[in-house]
Amino acid sequence: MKGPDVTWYLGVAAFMFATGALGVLLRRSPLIVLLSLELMLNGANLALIAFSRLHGGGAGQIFALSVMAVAASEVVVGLGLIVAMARRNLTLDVDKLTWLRG
Amino acid sequence: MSSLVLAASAGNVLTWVVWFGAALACVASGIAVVSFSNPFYSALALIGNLASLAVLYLLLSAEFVAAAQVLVYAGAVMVMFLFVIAYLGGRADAPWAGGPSLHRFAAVGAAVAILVEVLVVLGLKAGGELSHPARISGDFGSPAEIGRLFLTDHLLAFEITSVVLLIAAVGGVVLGSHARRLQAEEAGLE
Amino acid sequence: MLASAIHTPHVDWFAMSPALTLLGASAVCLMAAVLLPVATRRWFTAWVTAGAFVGAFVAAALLYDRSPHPQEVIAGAIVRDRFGALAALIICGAGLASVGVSWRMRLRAHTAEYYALLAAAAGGMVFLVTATNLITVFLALEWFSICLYILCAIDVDLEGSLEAGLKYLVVGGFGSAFLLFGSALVYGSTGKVGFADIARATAAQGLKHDSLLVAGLAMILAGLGFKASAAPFHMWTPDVYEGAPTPVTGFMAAATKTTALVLTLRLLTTAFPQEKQLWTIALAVFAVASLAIGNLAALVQRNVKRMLAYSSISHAGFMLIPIAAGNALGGRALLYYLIPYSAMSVAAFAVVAARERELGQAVTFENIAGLGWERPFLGAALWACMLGFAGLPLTGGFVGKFYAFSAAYDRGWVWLVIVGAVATAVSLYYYFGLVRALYMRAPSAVSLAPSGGQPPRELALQTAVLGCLAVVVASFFAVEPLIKLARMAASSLVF
Amino acid sequence: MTEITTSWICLFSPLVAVIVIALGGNRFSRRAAGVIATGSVALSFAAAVVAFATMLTRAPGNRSHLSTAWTWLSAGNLHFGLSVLVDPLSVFMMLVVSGVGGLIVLYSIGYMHGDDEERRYFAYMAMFVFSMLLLVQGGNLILLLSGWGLVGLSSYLLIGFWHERPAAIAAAKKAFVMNAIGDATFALALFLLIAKTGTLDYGLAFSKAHGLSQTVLILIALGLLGGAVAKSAQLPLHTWLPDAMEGPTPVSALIHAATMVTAGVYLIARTAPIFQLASVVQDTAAALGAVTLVMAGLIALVQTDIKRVIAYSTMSQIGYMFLGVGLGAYASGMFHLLTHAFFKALLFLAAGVVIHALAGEQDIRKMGGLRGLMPKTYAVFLVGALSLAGIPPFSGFFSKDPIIAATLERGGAFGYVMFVLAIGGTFLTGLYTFRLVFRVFHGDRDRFVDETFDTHHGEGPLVMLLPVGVLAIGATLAGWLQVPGGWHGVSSWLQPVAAPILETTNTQEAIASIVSVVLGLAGAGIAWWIYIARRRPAPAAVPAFERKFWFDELYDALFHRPAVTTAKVLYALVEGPLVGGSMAGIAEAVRGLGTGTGRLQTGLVRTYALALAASLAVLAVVFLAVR
Repeated sequence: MKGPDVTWYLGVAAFMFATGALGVLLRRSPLIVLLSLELMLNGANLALIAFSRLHGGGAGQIFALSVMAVAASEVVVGLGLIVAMARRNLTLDVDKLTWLRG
Repeated sequence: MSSLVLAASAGNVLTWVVWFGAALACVASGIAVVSFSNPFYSALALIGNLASLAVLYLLLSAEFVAAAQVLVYAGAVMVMFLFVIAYLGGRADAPWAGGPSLHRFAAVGAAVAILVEVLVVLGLKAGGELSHPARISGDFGSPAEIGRLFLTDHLLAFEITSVVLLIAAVGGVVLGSHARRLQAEEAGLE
Repeated sequence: MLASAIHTPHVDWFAMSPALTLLGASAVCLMAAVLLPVATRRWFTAWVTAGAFVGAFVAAALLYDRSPHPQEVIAGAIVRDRFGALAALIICGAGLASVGVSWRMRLRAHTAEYYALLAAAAGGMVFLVTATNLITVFLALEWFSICLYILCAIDVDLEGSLEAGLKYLVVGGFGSAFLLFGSALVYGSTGKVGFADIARATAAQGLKHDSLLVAGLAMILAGLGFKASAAPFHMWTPDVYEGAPTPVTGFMAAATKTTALVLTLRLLTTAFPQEKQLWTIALAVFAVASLAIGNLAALVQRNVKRMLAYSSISHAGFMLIPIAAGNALGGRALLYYLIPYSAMSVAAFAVVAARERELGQAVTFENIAGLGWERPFLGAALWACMLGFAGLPLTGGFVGKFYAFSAAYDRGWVWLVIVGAVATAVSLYYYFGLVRALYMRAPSAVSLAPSGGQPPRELALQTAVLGCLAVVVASFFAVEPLIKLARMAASSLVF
Repeated sequence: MTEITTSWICLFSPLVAVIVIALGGNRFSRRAAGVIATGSVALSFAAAVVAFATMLTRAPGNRSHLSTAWTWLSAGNLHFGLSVLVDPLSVFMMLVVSGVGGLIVLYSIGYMHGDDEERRYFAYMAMFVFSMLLLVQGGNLILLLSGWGLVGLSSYLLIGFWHERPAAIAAAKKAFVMNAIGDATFALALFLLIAKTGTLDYGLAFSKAHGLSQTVLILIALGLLGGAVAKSAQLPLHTWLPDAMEGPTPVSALIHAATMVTAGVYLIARTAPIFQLASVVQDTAAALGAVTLVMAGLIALVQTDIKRVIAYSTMSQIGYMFLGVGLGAYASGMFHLLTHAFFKALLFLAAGVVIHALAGEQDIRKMGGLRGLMPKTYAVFLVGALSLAGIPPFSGFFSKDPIIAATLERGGAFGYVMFVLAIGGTFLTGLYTFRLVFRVFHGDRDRFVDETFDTHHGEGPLVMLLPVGVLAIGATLAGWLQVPGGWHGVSSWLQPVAAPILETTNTQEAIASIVSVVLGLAGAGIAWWIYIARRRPAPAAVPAFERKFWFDELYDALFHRPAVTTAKVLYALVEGPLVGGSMAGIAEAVRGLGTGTGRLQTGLVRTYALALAASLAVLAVVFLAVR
């Protein structure tokens, strides 16, 4: 294999995953929270592809492709929710969603 | 002279350079996604991120996944994202407004902890088997190979994926359906 | 030429029949949403869904009968065994009762979609409990989770419904991402995605102490703990349970928990037998945390749905105890306990739903007062459920707790039994508090009572509640056959 | 039909009635509820009779069957489920419980007529009969315990039936607490037995009991005795019984005379093998019975409430039964149980007729001269009284004397002390019984009677008089089942289950009969002398008797006050300053924790995600560290 070791790819993957997690933990706009979730899933995808290359098996790639579909589905539902909330004039700020608490 | 260097290390340096560029783009766009205050820019940053990821996939010989990444993900999914953001209008929220708080401190702490943990795990393994990737044949990661796997070893995964997408479509319809339609139907129900 | 080279795996349709029945019903409902006039949609889709649950139940029962020896089918993606079949039976039962509870739900135009999603969610769960590789796990998990995100938010008029949906989606997506990353690490460590392959590779390559594998296991545990709403991954539960439409809450409490716990047991025992030392302790800690947090927080709740949500967290703790015990008795105890637990959950939320429809507002300890006198059957049903949750005799909850504790005792964890016993004692306070409230007629309740005659008799809901009650009580009396079922099912796993 | 089938019918018939009455609610008239309850108990009785008749056709060795309907749990040697034991002892008790019980439920239709909550009453009554049948028929120790507990619960509900009377509630609570003490020791004993023998079946447990150490056996037997003493109101757990008279009179008759209180006697007979292995405890049972019978007799002398007199006499008579089974004369004890069920139920129901006629008045000082107004009642009451006092040819004579004879057979200092106490008891019995008869039915009519007695009303409706009449016949004739020196109906019937450990001789029987009859007559004579002939003024009440030997005061001083004082002291010294208010402090602290946990639940979705991520981070570190 030319270029860097699989370890390097995994480092990038971990970084993306952690960045995405940070986004979910920090951001208040549900849209950006969704984007951050995508970032996390893509971090995991990179790890899967890298491991797939490491082991020379196709399972990781299959897994990654499935994750893409799932991620797309989550986005659709998430965006649907956000649009529905916007229609109801709810503030698009996850910190304002505190009707349910205690 | 330069052709000699190139010839000596074959494509290796080039691969490193490409990797470095893509990785840097990945990291930078990832940071950008979570730090832009306007969701529109965040989404654009994510598209960049996905594109640079596709490059990394190519370097890992996952050609089909790379193509799918660009076509499906960066192409279709993100376009949908951009549409919604455009529809809702740019509602910015500044990630760091209001100065440091306990929650932010803890959030950064947790994210860093997870990152460090994974890096430590990788460090513990580095130089070991992680440096010895398997030999792969030419059609590894090719559409034909992926297609074969989806029809044999992972037949079920393929089918479930389609179910998940269908459900998501239903969800989009249910949640996004317009209030006027609801009223019309309700009138029919009475 | 290429086609001739591809040998598609043999598809065991029978093994998938419960899930496929539900999916088929879901598809029919979706078509009904488009083709049928509004007026007929509700009864048509409800009946189709109910029929599908019955059909899936029968299919699962047949599957249970015909699968004495576990057998991986469809290229090792799922397994056909009694363990999965019994879990599928529980899920289908809970689903059937939920259809009854949903019958009079106010759904505006989305009735058909609602039932389609309910059936689809159950289908995903039924799939998940048979999953034997990490890809199937992740996909099936997302399959039913996405259904539930939508179901939580489907009652757009309900205050908090959208909020619940979004919260669930965000935290759920976060949890799944961890599960996914953990799966990736496990795959990276062993090169396998099949459970049994992972265990074999771990043993063959001496990966027992491999850092990737262990870190991956930790992340998978977090993801599973999230779905089972076990502390400290539980925090979404009260908000989502309270915000979601009550029939959906009941279904989630019963079926999601069943699925998550059954999957946890299967995944940990088949894929990570080498790591038993780690996960048993971790699960014991989760159990203690869930018991503590669930019971303490439930003590101060005034909203009945929220109290039940915390009670479900504490029950996640109770049911993690047998898994943490990591022995065959524990597997048996878990499968047994899930039967009455599911029935109690659906029935309790059903009564809350009925009261909610009557009052047109959230049910609290104050306005549930007098239910025992006004609606004797529902009052008695809730009463019985509380007894069951508290683990008192004449309900299956008693036997379930007894078995769970004996599994921990067998493992030598007397301390866990003591914690469980103390938690039970604390829980009596709020369960009996609710029973007391049922028979206490507060002035507020009288003023809130519906004006203008009786509310419509909810025959479907009452039938569902009656069925659940029958299960709760029968599981106490018919311990021996049920334990036998659970024992044969648990023997599909190797402890 | 076999005796097994009929036993199942016998057991479940009242339960079906409970369910029907409870579910039917207002759909049944009040009377219908009574009819359903009576019918179900009558069906039980019929089934018991058939079972008995079927058994008679079998050889004595082949009369014991265990029938299991379904196994609830089986783990190793431990099989436990719903099973009934059909053997001579259980059939004997089935006959008594369903027979006498049926008559009393029938009587209740008249007695409770017009009460607001008749349905609830009949549901409770049927529930009680079911519990009692479960107790006597249960095929294993846990079922026995369940029946035991259910009987306590039904009795609690029935005593407190008139829940608007504070005294009834207090009495119900007292009965419940006293019984709970017994239930606790009983349950502990059973668990010890199960733990040591690893089985729940009577036969197996008893045969394995032979291998146990003496200490364990004594502990088990003591626990069982504790349960028996509490349920049968023997010293020192007897104080609940007289107070329990706050319930409706048929309840007093059913529970506190004919059936429930004899459960202790049944228990000792049933677990005879254990008691025989722990003979110290068996002697204790006999001694407790003997002391109780004298003491209760003394207290009965001064009571002024008609039902309380009968209640104390019940204690006293059960003392005889305890004495009998304690000495190992099981058949004699059970025989006395049978005859007592007849004559005591008779006395209670007859007293109920009197109370009914006098608008609920129970004070005998306000009665007198009722003989002329209520001749039928007087006649049956007299039958009951003669039977109770052990005057031949009434049944009490035949059943009491073998017990007294058994004390002679036992011999030694212990035996003779028991003998003296037992014959002392017969004297007291004659005295208090006839004091009651003379005060209520003879003498001058009290002004109160003239004011309240309703001449049109007569002696009560037929549904009340009929059961009383049947009981009177039973009280007269039941004694002839077993005649000393003649035939041994009861002994030979019970022989396969509870073989007596001592055989009395005819001489002893004769001595016992003569002495007891003479003393009984002497007691009656003295009563006549005091209350009718008025040769002497009625003696002033002895304070000790009046205050019931200060048992209530003793318990108050021993348990209640110290508990209250300790609590006060603890509160003042420890909890006040330290915790800030006893349990309230703990409860407050727990609630505080709960509120704190709730406060963590901020509603902020980011917090939830943070909790998840942080927990995961910690979990991963721990895993990596300990892997």
